[in-house]
Amino acid sequence: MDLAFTPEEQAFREEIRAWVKNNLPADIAHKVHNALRLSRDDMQRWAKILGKKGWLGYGWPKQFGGPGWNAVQKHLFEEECALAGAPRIVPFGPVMVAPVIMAFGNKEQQERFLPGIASGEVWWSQGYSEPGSGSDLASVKCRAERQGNTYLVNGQKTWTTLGQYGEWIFCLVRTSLEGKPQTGISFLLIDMKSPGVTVRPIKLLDGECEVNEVFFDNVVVPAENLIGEENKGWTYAKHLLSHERTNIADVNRAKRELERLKRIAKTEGVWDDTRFRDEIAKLEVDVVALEMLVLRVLSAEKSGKNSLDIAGLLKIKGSEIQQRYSELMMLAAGPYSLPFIEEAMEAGWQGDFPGGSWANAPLASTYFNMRKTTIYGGSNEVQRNIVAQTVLG
Amino acid sequence: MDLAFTPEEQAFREEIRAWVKNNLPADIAHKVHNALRLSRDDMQRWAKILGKKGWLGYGWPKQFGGPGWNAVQKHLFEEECALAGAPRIVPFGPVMVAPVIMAFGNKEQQERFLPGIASGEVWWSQGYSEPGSGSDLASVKCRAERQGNTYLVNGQKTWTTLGQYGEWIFCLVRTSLEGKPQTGISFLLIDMKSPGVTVRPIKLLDGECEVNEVFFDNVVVPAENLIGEENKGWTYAKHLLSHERTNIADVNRAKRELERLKRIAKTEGVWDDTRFRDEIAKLEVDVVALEMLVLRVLSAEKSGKNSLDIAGLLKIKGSEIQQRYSELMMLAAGPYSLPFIEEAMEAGWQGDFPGGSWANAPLASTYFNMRKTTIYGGSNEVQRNIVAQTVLG
Amino acid sequence: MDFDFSDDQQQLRDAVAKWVEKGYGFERRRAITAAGGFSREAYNELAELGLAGLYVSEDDGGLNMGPVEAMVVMEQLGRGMVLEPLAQTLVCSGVISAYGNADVKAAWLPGIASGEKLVVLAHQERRARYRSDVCDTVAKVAGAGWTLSGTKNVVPAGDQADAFVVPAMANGQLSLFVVERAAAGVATRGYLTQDGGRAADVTLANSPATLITTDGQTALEHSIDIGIAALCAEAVGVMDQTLAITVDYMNTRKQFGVAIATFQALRHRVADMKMQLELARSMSYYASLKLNAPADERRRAMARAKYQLGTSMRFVGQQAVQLHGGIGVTDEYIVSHCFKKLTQLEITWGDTLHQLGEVSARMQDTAGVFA
Amino acid sequence: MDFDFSDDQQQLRDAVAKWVEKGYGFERRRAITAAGGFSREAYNELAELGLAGLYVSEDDGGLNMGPVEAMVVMEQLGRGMVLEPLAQTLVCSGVISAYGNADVKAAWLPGIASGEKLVVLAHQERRARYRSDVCDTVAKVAGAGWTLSGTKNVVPAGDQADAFVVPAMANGQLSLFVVERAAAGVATRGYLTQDGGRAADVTLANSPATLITTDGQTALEHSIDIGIAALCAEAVGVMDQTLAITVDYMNTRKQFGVAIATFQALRHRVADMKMQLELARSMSYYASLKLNAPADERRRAMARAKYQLGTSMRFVGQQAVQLHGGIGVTDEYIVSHCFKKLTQLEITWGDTLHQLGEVSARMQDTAGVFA
Repeated sequence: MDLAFTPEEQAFREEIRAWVKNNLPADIAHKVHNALRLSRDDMQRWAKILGKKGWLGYGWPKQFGGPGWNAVQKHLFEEECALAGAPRIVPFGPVMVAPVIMAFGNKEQQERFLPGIASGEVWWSQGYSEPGSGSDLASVKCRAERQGNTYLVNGQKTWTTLGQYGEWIFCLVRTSLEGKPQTGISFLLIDMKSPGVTVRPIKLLDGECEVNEVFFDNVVVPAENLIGEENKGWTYAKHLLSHERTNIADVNRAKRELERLKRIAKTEGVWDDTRFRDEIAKLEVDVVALEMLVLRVLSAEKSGKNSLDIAGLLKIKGSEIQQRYSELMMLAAGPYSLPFIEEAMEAGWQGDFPGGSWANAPLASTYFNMRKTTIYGGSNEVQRNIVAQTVLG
Repeated sequence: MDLAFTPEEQAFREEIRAWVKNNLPADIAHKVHNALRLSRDDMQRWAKILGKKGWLGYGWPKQFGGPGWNAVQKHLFEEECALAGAPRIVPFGPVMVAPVIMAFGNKEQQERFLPGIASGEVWWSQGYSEPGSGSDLASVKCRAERQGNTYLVNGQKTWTTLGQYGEWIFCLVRTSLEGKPQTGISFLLIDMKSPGVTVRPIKLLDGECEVNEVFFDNVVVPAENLIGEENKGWTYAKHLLSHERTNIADVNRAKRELERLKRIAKTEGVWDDTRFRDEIAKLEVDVVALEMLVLRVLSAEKSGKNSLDIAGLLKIKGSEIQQRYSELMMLAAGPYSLPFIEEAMEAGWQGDFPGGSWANAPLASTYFNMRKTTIYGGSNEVQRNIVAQTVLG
Repeated sequence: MDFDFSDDQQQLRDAVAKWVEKGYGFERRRAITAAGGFSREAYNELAELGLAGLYVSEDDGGLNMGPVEAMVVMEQLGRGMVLEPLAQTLVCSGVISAYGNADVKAAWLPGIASGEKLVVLAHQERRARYRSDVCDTVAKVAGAGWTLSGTKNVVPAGDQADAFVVPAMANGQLSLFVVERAAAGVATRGYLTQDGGRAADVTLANSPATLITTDGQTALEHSIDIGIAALCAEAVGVMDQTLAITVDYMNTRKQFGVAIATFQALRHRVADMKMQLELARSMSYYASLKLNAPADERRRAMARAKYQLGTSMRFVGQQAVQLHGGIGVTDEYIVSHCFKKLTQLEITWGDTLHQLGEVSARMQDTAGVFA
Repeated sequence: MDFDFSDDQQQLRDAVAKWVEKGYGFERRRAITAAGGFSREAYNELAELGLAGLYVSEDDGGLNMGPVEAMVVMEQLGRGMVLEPLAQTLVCSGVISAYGNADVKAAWLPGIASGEKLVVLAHQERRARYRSDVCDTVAKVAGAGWTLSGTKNVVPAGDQADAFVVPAMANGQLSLFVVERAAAGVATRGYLTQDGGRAADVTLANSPATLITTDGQTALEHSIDIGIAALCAEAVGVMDQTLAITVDYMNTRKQFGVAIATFQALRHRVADMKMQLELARSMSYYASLKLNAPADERRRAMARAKYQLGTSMRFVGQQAVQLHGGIGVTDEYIVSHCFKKLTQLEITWGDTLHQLGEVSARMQDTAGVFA
């Protein structure tokens, strides 16, 4: 038992750190460090830089052109990127659909789709949720009817994150109405430029459009875009969801944001206030405890000895921490978090934010936005159901 | 709308205050103010003093010899008693069984039982819970078989508070196995000196014996001790439980204990510690908010205009506050709450408690004991079910 | 001790409730936000109901009512999440009535009561955070009057108001003044606030001002307490509405084939929301009924009340969004607006941690509703 | 980075677990409490397993093991809620090993390792609460040695131990000494503690003492940190057992015709208990793995760990009782003993609010497991 990383792991971390330092555009890091608005271009610019290095698919095995890193290496990569202020990798291509294509797609599909994902050229979206489905994912209604060599798709997806930028979308579609709801679902890749696809952004409570509704109106999809077998899509989707992903805890981002919270507290004059400072101290313990929990999972993955079935705990605690730091940042600024000046959330805004600190501009919006974290990806209520099941049976 | 009590109410309060000051024995008040052990004699001494004044049955209507006070007057009486350090009135006689006898007993029963209750001469116990019944009160198994002019009672009751002192016990017994569980229950008064009645004290986690198991082994009970009709006992019990009783919140005791917490905090040197003091401040707001909630209910009862169906909220908040002040008292003393010296919980103990403050002796025990408050009287989980039912349907 | 409302109070409530329901729907509110967060027309409608003169004497054209009536009104405005700052009118008319001399009263109260003049408190300064005794705005004697110089931030409807009540240091003493927005040297820069309403930064450069009182600390604390009592009632209205919306949603929305109102864990959450609402309502009563108490007692009561309200608002707002799930974070659906309103109200007049400090500093040996 | 246990560590764990299961059942524990809260016989059994010498060098007859082994052992002792204070042995052998000169080591370590000598830390003073730098006990030079005068409270097994490690002020500087219980002027008064164990007040009146170190502040803080790391592991053992007992009960106990484990609100409570347990276990690892870090880093880590453990213990203990209902508050059933043990552990070495203060005072710009 040893807390320290091995010399090899330490050297790996240094390599990543140096590379990120040299390659992460400063303007992007500035935005990330201050929660300013990221454009599509910002996100894709960074994706392509990573892609060129071969690290966009940082979780990929070597056989598909990935670096073949183990769990600890992946964690170190994520940590160095996060602490340096890199944007989160948009996961729908490299982290979500790619592993499904690798595991269940045929050779043609792999050759056709993986390169564009690995390079960051093609923007993928996710089409799982539907209106009313919520935590009940198997209630898929979006219909795909086989007609010769094509599927005719009709229906709607929703909560499609960044779908307004999407070029391709992977969807769970209903190909059969027989048997249990889970048995008639297929996994289909759809070109979003196809006639009949409409994307409608949903404005969220912070004024931003981060998610979308995607409508399919008699969309013709070549049957060769079906992954694996018809009606087996639920299995593939579960495979994807069941991946032990410590990144769900987002502890690296939490560490960066804790630093930012302390900066804000100093600027706002509450760093030396016992009451406010105590709240930061509690959060600091939370972050360290979560990090230890993550490291325990990584160690178990690395050694393969003691698997830890605590993904639910990571999701719950990680999301609560995200909400809490965003709340404390807003409260640190207090009345100076109340102005809602949308243009002040753009980097390089030349105006004078009330009170003089433009860093306060996005604080309330971020707090509002973070309420999603206990809802999406399996709400924390669903996660508690799962945890209870493992403990109580 | 007016926060202040009317001049009449204020005068009433003064009258009670003066009387309590002159009649509450100082040795008893000392014990109550310091959570020292109260003997049977202490409790009954105070009951008889109240009984002589006609105030033991302070909630009774005039026709049965009570003072006929309204809800506000009852509250003021309770408050003055609590703040002066009077022991809580043992409720089983005057507060619990007496109203049932008044409402459903016959004239003979009323004449036979009420005087002994009103005077404090006869100690009553409650026989509702059974092993395994918990929150499911209707699952009564204790059997009473009618045999001519008597009932033959066999079975067991448990959690009988102060049953070791009891002379009479009112019981829910099963007189029929037919129909729904609720329909075969009767309300029976049993002389605890009857052959076949055995009381076994249950030692609780604080080392005290506050509750008991009561066993009935072929106990012969005259049929004239049946209240109301056979198999209608559930109705009578529900009548009793459904009484809007703001006293369940115990806010007056909470006010007294908040004062005591502040005294302890001063002695222990944490009154000027920002962190600890903040915890007291939060509790102070809780107590004031609960008191306002209680006053709102009283006002509604007095005017009869807006009935407030929030007994569940009073129970939940009241019990949480009791647990919290006991917890903070223990934490104030910190390491000096750890010695468990039973004899130090007796008034007049001549020993030297570790650290020199005998007031610390009962703190941990009280904290442990208070865990019961969110369990008994309908657990807080059951209370939340009830509140949710009123809000959500 | 009596918490029943009089017939007059009930009529007042019904009149305001009717206006909110018929005159201030979600769509109108949304349009006002889109147009900048403040509608003089809507404010005038409030004035037509007499509400702007609630704290103004009958001689000056007002209703001469008290804190309980203000509570009744603010709760209803909270239900509609009305953006126009009537609470500011209560604060400024209250402080001018209590501390202004006859001339000041005559100059401002009739206009306030009629709605012709909107006067708001401009007190927030950068260095002060929530402290009422930190003020960098300076007042100088200028002939028979005064001029003020300084900057006030996040002033409600600051670029729409007709005048400001402004704390400033005069000869080293905090004093309270009235400054007209049209006066020389006054500049405003307006913006939306997080709740969809409007505020502005107000800069004064040797701007002519009229003195209300040199006992500014007393008057400013009193102003804030009037604001807190009004806010508590408003918050109860918002929360009441928020819980009702959530309950409706839970009884409609299905997951796994049943209404989500059937899940026990969520039911208990609703029970906890109800708890917070009723504690908050109790403390709103308490605040209004203590508003005319002696300053010390009043200050202690307001800190306690705002602490409870802040705690309740945060819980109710966050849980309402959570129980709605995805739709709870959309702009389209009303509950996110409730949440944002509650968030802004928690921060207004000092957040919950600040109030805790106030309660802590004011604790005495005994405590209770009457102590 | 590796959290797997070595084969040796697993063997150690199994040996201790076996002793706890077979040798320290609930009934024996109850009997020990009834007999005063401490059994020298049971302590000797621990010593026979080598545990008393865990931190003692092999030359002095010990196992020369480290914090991870101590953690493994303490967690198992926690599962059995063992009353005999092995943690005190770790603290005192640790501090004597680290700060004592050759004579002091030779005088005490072999006896500690064999179990012949039980040495405990006597540091709690009335004026100090949880502060390590407040000490009214005074050391005076007496010939070639020292004498100590003062009173220490709540010393674990204080009237059963053979000697004490005692902080005292020597020439104005906090220093650490060893005092034998049999020495002149030593008086003890023993009593039960809330967890069923034993403690005593120890009074020293010009009692002969041997100096360990004049750098007492450093050594005392180190002692406390050894104690905290051990306590964290012990607490994880207690909580693990507490949760298991609760889960068993919930799957057995029926209400309204079904096992109470089926109620969603209670299931979520169990999920929250599991969360607290796993966070606690993580921070127990952290504490043990940081115990040999530089003093600043170690102190920060222990404060964080104890804060988490305190939070977890309170929640797990209280909820375990609550989920048991009535039977949870009886002396007869084990869960109330778990709860009391967790309560005492939370208070030991500084409660949760105290640790929060320590964390707050030690915050830096960046934070994480390695910072």
